[in-house]
Amino acid sequence: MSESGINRRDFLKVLGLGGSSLALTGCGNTDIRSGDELIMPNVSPEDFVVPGLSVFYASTCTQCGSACGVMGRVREGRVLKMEGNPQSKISGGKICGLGQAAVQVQYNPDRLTQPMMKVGNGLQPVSWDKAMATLNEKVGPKSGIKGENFAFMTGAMSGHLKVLVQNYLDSLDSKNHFAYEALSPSIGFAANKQVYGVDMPRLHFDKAKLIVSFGSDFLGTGASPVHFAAEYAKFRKAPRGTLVQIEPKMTMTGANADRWIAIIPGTEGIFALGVANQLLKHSEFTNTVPAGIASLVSKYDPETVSQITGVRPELVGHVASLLWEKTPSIVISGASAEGHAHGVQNAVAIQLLNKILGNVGKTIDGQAKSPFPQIAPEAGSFSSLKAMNDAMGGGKLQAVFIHGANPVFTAPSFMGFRDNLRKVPFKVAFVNAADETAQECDLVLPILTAVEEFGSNIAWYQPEGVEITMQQPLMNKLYPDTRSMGDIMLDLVKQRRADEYKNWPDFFSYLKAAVINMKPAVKYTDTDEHFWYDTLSSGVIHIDAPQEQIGDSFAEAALSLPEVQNVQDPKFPFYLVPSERHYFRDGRHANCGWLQESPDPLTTIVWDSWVEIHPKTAASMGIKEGDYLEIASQNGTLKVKAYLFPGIHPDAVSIPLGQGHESLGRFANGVGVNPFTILNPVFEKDTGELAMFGTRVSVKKTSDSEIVVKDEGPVSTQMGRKLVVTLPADVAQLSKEI
Amino acid sequence: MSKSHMLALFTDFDEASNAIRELKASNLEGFNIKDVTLKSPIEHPEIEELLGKRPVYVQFFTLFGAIFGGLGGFTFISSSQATFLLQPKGGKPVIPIPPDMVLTYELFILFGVYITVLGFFIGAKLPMKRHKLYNARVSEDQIGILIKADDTAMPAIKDLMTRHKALEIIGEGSK
Amino acid sequence: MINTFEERDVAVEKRFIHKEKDIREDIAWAQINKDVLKSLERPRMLFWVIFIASLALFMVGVSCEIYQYQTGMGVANLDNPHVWGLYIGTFIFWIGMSHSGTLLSAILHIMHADWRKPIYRFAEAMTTFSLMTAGLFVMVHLGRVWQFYYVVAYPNERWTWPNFQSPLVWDATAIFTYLTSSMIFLYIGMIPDLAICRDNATGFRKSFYTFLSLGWMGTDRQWANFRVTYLTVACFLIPLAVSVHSIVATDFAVSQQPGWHITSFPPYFVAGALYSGCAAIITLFIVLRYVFRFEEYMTMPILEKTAKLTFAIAMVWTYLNLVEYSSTWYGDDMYAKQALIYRATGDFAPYWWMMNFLGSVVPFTLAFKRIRNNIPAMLVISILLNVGMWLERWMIVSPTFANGIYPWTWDHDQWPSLVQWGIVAGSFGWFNMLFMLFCKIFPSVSMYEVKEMVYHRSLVRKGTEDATQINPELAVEGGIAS
Amino acid sequence: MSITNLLNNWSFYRNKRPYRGQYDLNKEYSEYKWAMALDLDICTGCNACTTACYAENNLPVVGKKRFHHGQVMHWIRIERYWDEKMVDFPEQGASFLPMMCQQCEAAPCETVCPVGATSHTNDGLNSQNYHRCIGSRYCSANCPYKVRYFNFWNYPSTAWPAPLPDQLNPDVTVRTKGIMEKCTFCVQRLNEAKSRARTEYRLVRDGEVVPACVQACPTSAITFGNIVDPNSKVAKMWKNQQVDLYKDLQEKDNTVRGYRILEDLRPFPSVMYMERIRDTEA
Amino acid sequence: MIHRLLAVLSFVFLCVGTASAEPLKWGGPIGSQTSDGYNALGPVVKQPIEFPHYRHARDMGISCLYCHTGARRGYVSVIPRIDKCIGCHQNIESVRNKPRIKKLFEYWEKKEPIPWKKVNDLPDYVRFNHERHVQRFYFRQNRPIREVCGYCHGDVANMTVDRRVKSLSMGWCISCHQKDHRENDVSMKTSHGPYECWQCHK
Repeated sequence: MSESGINRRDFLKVLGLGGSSLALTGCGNTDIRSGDELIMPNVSPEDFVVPGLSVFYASTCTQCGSACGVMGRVREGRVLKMEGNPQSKISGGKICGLGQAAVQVQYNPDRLTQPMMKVGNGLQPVSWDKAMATLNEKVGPKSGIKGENFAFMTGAMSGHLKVLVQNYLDSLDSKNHFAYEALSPSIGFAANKQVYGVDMPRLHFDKAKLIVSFGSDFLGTGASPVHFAAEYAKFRKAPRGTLVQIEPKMTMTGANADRWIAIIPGTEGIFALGVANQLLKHSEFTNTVPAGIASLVSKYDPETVSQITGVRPELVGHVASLLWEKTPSIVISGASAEGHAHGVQNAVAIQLLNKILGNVGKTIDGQAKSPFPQIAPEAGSFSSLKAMNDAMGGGKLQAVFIHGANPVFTAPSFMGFRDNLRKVPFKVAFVNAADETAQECDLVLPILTAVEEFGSNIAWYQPEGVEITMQQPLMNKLYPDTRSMGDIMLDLVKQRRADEYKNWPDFFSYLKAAVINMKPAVKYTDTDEHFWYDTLSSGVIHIDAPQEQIGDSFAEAALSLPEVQNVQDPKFPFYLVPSERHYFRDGRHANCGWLQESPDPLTTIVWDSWVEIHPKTAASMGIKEGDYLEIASQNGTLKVKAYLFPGIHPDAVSIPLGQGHESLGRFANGVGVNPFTILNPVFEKDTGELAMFGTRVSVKKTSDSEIVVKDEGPVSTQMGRKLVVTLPADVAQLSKEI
Repeated sequence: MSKSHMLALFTDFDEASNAIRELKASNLEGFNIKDVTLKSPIEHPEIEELLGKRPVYVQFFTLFGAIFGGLGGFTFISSSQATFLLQPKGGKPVIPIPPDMVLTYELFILFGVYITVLGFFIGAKLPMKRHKLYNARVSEDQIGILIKADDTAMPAIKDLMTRHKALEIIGEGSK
Repeated sequence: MINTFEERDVAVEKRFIHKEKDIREDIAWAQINKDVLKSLERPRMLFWVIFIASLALFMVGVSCEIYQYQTGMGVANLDNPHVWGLYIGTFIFWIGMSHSGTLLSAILHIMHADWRKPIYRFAEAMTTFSLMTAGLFVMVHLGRVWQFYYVVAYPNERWTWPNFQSPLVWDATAIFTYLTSSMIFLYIGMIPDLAICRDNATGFRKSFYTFLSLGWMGTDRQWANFRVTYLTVACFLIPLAVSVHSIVATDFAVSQQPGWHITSFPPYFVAGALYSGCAAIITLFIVLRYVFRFEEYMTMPILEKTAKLTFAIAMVWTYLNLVEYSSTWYGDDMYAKQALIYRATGDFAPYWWMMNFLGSVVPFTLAFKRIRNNIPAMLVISILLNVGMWLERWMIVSPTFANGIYPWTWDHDQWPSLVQWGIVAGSFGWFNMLFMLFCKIFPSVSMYEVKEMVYHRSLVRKGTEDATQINPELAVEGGIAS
Repeated sequence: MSITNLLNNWSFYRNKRPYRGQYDLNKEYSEYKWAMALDLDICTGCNACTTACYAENNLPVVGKKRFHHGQVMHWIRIERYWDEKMVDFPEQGASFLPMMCQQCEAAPCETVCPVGATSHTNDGLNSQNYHRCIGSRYCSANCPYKVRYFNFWNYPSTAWPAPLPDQLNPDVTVRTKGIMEKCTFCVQRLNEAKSRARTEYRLVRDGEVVPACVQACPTSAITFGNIVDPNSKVAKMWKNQQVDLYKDLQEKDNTVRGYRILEDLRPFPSVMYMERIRDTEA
Repeated sequence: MIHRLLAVLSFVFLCVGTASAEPLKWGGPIGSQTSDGYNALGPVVKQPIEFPHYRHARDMGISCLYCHTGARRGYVSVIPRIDKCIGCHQNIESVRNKPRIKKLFEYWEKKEPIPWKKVNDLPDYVRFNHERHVQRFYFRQNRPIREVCGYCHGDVANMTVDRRVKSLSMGWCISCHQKDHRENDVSMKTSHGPYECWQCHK
């Protein structure tokens, strides 16, 4: 960090209590006193550190995969708050609530503070020496473990840690890197690949006059919610764009739509084809759209579509006429359209509209292509979990490492993942807290949290150019017995390839060297050291890479139309919509008090799970709010409180994901239920991904009932008060506004 | 000329007033009607009238207390508001009249009552030591007439009292 | 021979108006002393039962308060929009209770209604003690009761003053004024009686009463000052009492809450106060009459008069209640109307209807002479009326919070917790305990005024007998013909 | 002597807030009047502001049971309303309303506090002084927006199990039981910025300081600034939306979106909301 | 007679009491603010090193701001960091063997902070801004620094170990904030300190 060779960690160490005491409570010292409190001056702090003034350090938020650039407010050696980093094109200086909660992950009372080892049925604390010795014994060079017997499961990954993980696997001669995300975008990627030839195109919401979203909750849980929210804000400014949302259960994006259409889950593709059919009646499209497509969609007249999708027939024509009137538009598909056995087909049918309307190139184009493929993001998929599960079940694996994923919690119960995991002789988890997976492991190693750690990240959705967001410690490590994941990986790699890595004593130096290597790509002219410090202080490396080309012809859209899926199942009459809560996602951050207490935007429920059911359905079944319902699928039953929610299709019920932890910490344990457990083994045909929305359930009312804890009062309307006033868009004159 | 006290007790209130009436008319040497004190278990405005004007000053205390409470109260409240600019209230001036009037009213009554009572204590000479000729029967059902007079006039007064069926006559020496 | 105007008026009145005998005129004064002083020594067993029960109840309240003090207001189960609960309701109830003492001692004193004389002393004690109880509720209600002195206007090293605009400061001032004034009034009025106690007591009690009676001798000078003072303080107390409860009403009326922001609240509160106070007097009248064997003084005609007074006030209250509802209804303010409908139909509807029934329908029983003269019935009715009046206060406070202006925050889980109920119950224990102690230590019937009453009655009788001997100077037209 | 003071300055003491010209750049102690403009059309209801507020202002996490009892402490809450005319489905989405202390110019809470714990600052904020508060809760009773939150429990002892207290912001007091609290517009930030500006002989620049909620808001739906400065964005927006701070009844065109909530109660709030727009033809 | 005297006395008492009541006097009676008045001398605090302020500030004439660097730029005035002490003292050989200096070097060699005790300790909920006061009176009004600091801290330059000399009560703060001070050394315009709760209470 400075000439004297003190690096950042050491600097943070000396930055103890400086000058001012911590004002923790207003009820502590309430008198004027003399000589009761101590002030400890710094021995030798940095010049810019003034006690009582905050310093902001740039870093990256790793709470989800969007890799927003953030700043941490640091005072007296403690990180207090996360803010958006204005230099980051992804966050644009903004931050979501999940990102704010990074500090609660850091100071979480249930963090693991020392290595644990399985003794009998429980985990016992051990020293790092012991832990590393065990690791060495089981997977070290002398253990004789072979590549095919070893697997490394991670979450979505990018940056230089990914490189290290990859190198470690290479050194073991193993190909078993399983990047698993419970809520992965892979079905969408597959569809995009078919339609545009790329995994993820760049979406210009701000340029669109109309967004038609088939179940994409881009404001809440999409690829990059903070970035999309900013784009959405521009989209809503003059000339104001119109948002149409078509989905079975209202998401946060749906709540902001000008027109929200409830649809039977899985039939979104049919609706899109119906719209296409109507659009193709305009003669302008006869030249641009191949006749084959027109004939394909011609059987989807509004009546048929209405029958299949449960949407009123006139709405098909209505959406089509909106698309016709408001150009350019953008049509996107989301989780609830893609999470079906024919998910890719649904998504392709939806993306077909973009092609017909000629949106490609206007509101949809390619992302910048990263010049560094080795650190490019791995978004994760369900199929890797399946592959690993199969390998474990087959008894092939001798040792597994798990980092950044909690498969015991998120794997559906039909997989029997927990049992299969137990078959593996040696399991290691690298975690912040002893979660469900860690409980099953033989060795649990406490690693640093994101705000204590160096690192680099690249998001799989890049709004402008390629942005490598840098992660740097915002404070000294809180617990002495936790270690950097990078350092551990480096040590592991050195076990086998000591020579190649001997120049780098720790991950910090490795990362620094690696980043400096990128200098040419950024066209930075100053010295390496300056480049490194500039990178750290701005928090981002911005590379103006050329855009990927995306296909705009219909040839790429190898259209295979979705079959009609709307079959009634008398035993399981309801569709289950496992909804993704925007601050919970797959539930890995459920142990943050702030997130538990942050009301769900639509139901305003806190600290719980619930099942959303349409008031009409509820009335016909005699269900009142707070009644416990038994939601049963082929694979299990959940007992959840009912919440009457008008924004859901009457044939669907919805349970939010992320709750129902058994072992994560005091704020999450025993709160709510985990709908992952009752998912049916329905898989997407093209990709083999789990079809999250393909589960059918039955609903049974029980005699139990409990009050639903929510922020909302007994009424959900404004009761005639002028609180939120709605103005028709044609009256408003947004262009005259500032 | 030495003066001494005498207490005459009556059961019949009419006789007692007659006795005083006669005493007043008697013009005895060494005796003044002002030196007669009536002691009674209940109040007797009509007999008090006989004894001549014995002015009561309580009402002046009341007047002073009420005026002081009202004016002083308002001054106190408004000037403390004026010195305490730390707390301007949105929508209201620093010195709002209606709320201050409420408090002024309360303080007007508060001081009115307090100073009236103070006046009572001063006027009734309370607390005081009981006169040595005080008799507990006065607090029960008898009326007592305490007379201070020259020793020379004493026998005549005693005689007068006896005539009016005084139940008992207690002189200073008799105890 | 009738010599004064007053005697003449009494004679006239006696002749033309038939009156029940409030009290026996021939009762010996020594007997009065004896009867009343006996109450300081040997009450009936029931006294101790009530006292011990009250003490126990009070201890319940104290333990609840200790728990609340240490844990926080949350144990009362109040919530964020619903920040006031039974504490404030019961606070108004006790403030209201205090008004009847003033009614009997001050208003009726000025009106020369001498039937008040045997019962005003305990009513005044009731005033004092219910004010003390109300004061406790202010403390219990505060989140940081240990900082209560911030409300007091005194020069301090922080250079701060309370906010004189706040109705709560008016409250504090008014209650302080009322409490001290009524205590002074009670004490001043008791001095002659304390002298009697002094003259009849022995030992420790003698020195106690000697100290308190300040050397009262009943001299003409003392009596003259006493008369003026008593009358003056009575005159002050009447507007004071009215102002105190109007100020309590302004706590609500000056706020913006629907259901509170009502112009008629001050008179409504005052009427309610007098109402519950009169009902409480009936209850305590019956209890004291039995416990201390005061049948001779607390006679049935007095009870009947109190009952009639209660009935009259009940009708005033009912009227004002209806005025409140109808003005809300016709005012057509959305918020207020919604709040009113909520009261009648929402979560609090049973209590609201019960309040209206107990407050407006039950008092009609007092119209019947047979009921008025039936002591057990009167006991039950008076207690029912007070339950109704307590409910009224609760219905003013709680439903507004549960259904105010802002719909998002309506009604969470506002049912009062056991701690709240415990403290409310404890307040009844505290009041009863103090009251019973007072009656045991001080003469609860004013001896000297009963003597006056008897004296005047005997004068009246004499006056009627001697009606022909009227002083010709006093004769007027329509007077007593010679 | 203060009687002379009273007589000399009587007219000053009788000035009633808000009065026109109360805030003026040329006057000595009122160069600032902090105000907000909140565009309901681009507020997505994501709760980022709420969480930011928890982080900045040391708000306790109360837990399920206490949340159920309505003892939650969120200084800014997102309300979600359904359309009153909704038939089967909320076809026009939901209405989200972020509600925080409106910093009323004629605040109903201020006048009723017995100890003056809440009063007006020169910057037009409605200050809440925790150490003066005795917990009578009258302010909350009188607040039409119900944005005041009372500490029913001793949260410092329960809400932050170690090491969570290390996260607490040392610029903000942690409130003990029995105290009322509310949104402060992040006054600790404002004070710091004002101090910095005064050292540099200038006024706080527009956008130099914003509360935590504004800083977090992903859609930038909230604009914050000094409304006295006619060049600040928020002042321009108020002017553009024809909302006048000193009026309780705005005369404005029906195409204009600005309004203040419950203005008819005359609290003169400092937060202007801009109406939600819905494309009725969609 | 005694009662008449009592009457007169109580009247006089009430009048005098009213006249001397605090609200009627701007500033209030001296001594009414704390038990021992504004000039409340705090207790003697024993420090780990008996730091001679008089030597540095009076004898050597070092400005307060030289060591307490935060006072001009932040809320906290800052106890100097140890390397600041060492920076000078490693070059002053003459005092190197004095016991206090030895102690200082012991801390330095161990790289340990010196556990000073807080002398002017305000309650935790009060935010006192050194910057504003120093900027206003030292930089803008050009008063001598020892005088400016001395408003609150007294004549530290004549002390060895610092000792609290003022009551630091809220009333004492306000008593100064209510006074009109000249805005800078050239203009005669005056203004008083801000008084509003949030200025100091956090």
